[in-house]
Amino acid sequence: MHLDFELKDNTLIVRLSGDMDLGKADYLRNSLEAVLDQQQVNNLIFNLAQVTFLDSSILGVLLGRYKRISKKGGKVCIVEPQPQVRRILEMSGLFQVMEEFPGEDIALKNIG
Amino acid sequence: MHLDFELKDNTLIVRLSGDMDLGKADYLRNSLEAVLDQQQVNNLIFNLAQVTFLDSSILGVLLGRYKRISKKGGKVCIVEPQPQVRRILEMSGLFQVMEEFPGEDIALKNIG
Amino acid sequence: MQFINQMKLKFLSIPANVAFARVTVAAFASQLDYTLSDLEEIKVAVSEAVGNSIVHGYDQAPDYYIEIFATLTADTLEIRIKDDGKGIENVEKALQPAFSTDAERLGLGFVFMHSFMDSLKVESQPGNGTLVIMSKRVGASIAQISTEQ
Amino acid sequence: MQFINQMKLKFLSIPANVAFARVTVAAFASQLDYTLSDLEEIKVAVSEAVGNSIVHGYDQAPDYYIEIFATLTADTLEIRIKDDGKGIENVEKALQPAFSTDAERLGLGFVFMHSFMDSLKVESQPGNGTLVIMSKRVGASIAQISTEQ
Ligand SMILES: Nc1ncnc2c1ncn2[C@@H]1O[C@H](COP(=O)(O)OP(=O)(O)O)[C@@H](O)[C@H]1O
Ligand SMILES: Nc1ncnc2c1ncn2[C@@H]1O[C@H](COP(=O)(O)OP(=O)(O)O)[C@@H](O)[C@H]1O
Repeated sequence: MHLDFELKDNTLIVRLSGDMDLGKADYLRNSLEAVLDQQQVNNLIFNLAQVTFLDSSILGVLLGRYKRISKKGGKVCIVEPQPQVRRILEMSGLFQVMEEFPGEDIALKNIG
Repeated sequence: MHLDFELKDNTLIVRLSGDMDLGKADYLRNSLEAVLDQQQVNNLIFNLAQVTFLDSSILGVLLGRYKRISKKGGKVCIVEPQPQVRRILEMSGLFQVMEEFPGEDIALKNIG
Repeated sequence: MQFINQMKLKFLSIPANVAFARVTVAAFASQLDYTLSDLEEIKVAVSEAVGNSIVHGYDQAPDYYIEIFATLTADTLEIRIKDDGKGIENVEKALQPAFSTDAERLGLGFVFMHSFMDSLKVESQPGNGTLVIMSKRVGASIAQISTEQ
Repeated sequence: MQFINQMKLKFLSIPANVAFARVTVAAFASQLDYTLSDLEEIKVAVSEAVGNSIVHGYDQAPDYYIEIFATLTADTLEIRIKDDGKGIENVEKALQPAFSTDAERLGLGFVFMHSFMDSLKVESQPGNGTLVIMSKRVGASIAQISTEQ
């Protein structure tokens, strides 16, 4: 699995790719927790542009990180989900707590 | 399955596409036989550019048509197989009786 | 309705097989004229059911088996996903949106199965495993839900 | 060698399932680090074996079953493809290039299985079905062939 992290002004950008399901949930959760433990992260951006499939176990990982970040007043955003992934996010109600943006730059601007 | 036939100066161009295997062998054989029965066909060109997979049951169909065409002195050519398909054709020895060309035009010129 | 194809798949309860299971069922289903979007929906439903068997049924133990039976008729795919795991105490409750016995999870698995397939039926008893039966028609319509305990 | 994954697939002896079988085995195999070209080779081997079961084993009768057992170890895929069809009179002869009992066919099925996999073993007896056992290592080498009757 390809996971790409970038820290910009205390906002962590996480770029996911490929089919994301239970087989990758633990690895994703552990990687995210490790970064959040070690770095000063105020906000989170999940860039889903390269994600081709997403199931409810991954939604659980995203929401779990939302809880951690929002506790300290931070924001979590979603960037550019593909249509089939967007539908899953919509049905899950995740957009009620994570705003969606058409690009990382716009997300960064709105968070700042 | 998408099968495309074109008759040019008594040469039948057959354009195959997708995964070609036992599941399509009967349909391919019957379609070819029907055209050869109804039309005056001297030579045959198999354009394999769009073929992504090919197994020995399809090789059997190609060779069967070669036998019919060559009996009356005609030629059978192969056009633009993809690398993995080319390898199968090579291993089968089909190129010993069917010449390979990098395009339909060149094949037509060489047959004529 | 006469079936036109049938398959049975059995595999280990490891998370890597969630992807394997959904690709296999989608490859089987693609013998009917489903749209790509239909196939995506079937993939989500299979992933959720298989994921549940691994996470809930077998509590992530990797050495148990999950079975999938799939049948095609002229216009419908029926899928049965079966584990011999711990089973479900209260199926009706389990089917409710946002209900989960696991704090880390969202309780959306059955919601997705229900939304993306045309019918969903869950047969389960504590200690006796779980069987999820789902179907989807080509050119689908409104979902039906039923429970059995 | 300890296996890390295992699956069993059973399906009807209809030609459409040749594609289904090879896609399924390739999806399973892709859990190891095979190259795309390796996966293409596995697909050809599976197609040939399944095609043989349908054409020769069951003489194209569509209401019989073919089974595939696949096992992954850390670096090897083993596939067993089994039918309960008419079996092979002389396995050694059947394995020879260009040998076929069917005038319409080329006798290249076993040649491809042998060339594209690292090992090939055929167990068969007249009236008692056929079992083809093949394996392929990740980062493969020279093929081994053995027969048993
Ligand atoms: N195969 C299963 N075996 C045991 N329990 C299950 C199984 N599938 C579902 N359940 C139970 O049903 C509940 C709801 O399932 P679901 O809607 O998929 O949500 P989630 O998986 O997020 O908890 C689960 O929390 C679990 O208690
Ligand atoms: N599953 C099977 N059941 C019965 N006979 C088989 C089976 N597989 C192979 N054979 C026999 O072995 C021969 C050689 O097989 P193969 O090399 O695949 O060539 P082909 O399929 O083109 O005949 C076949 O012609 C057939 O007689």
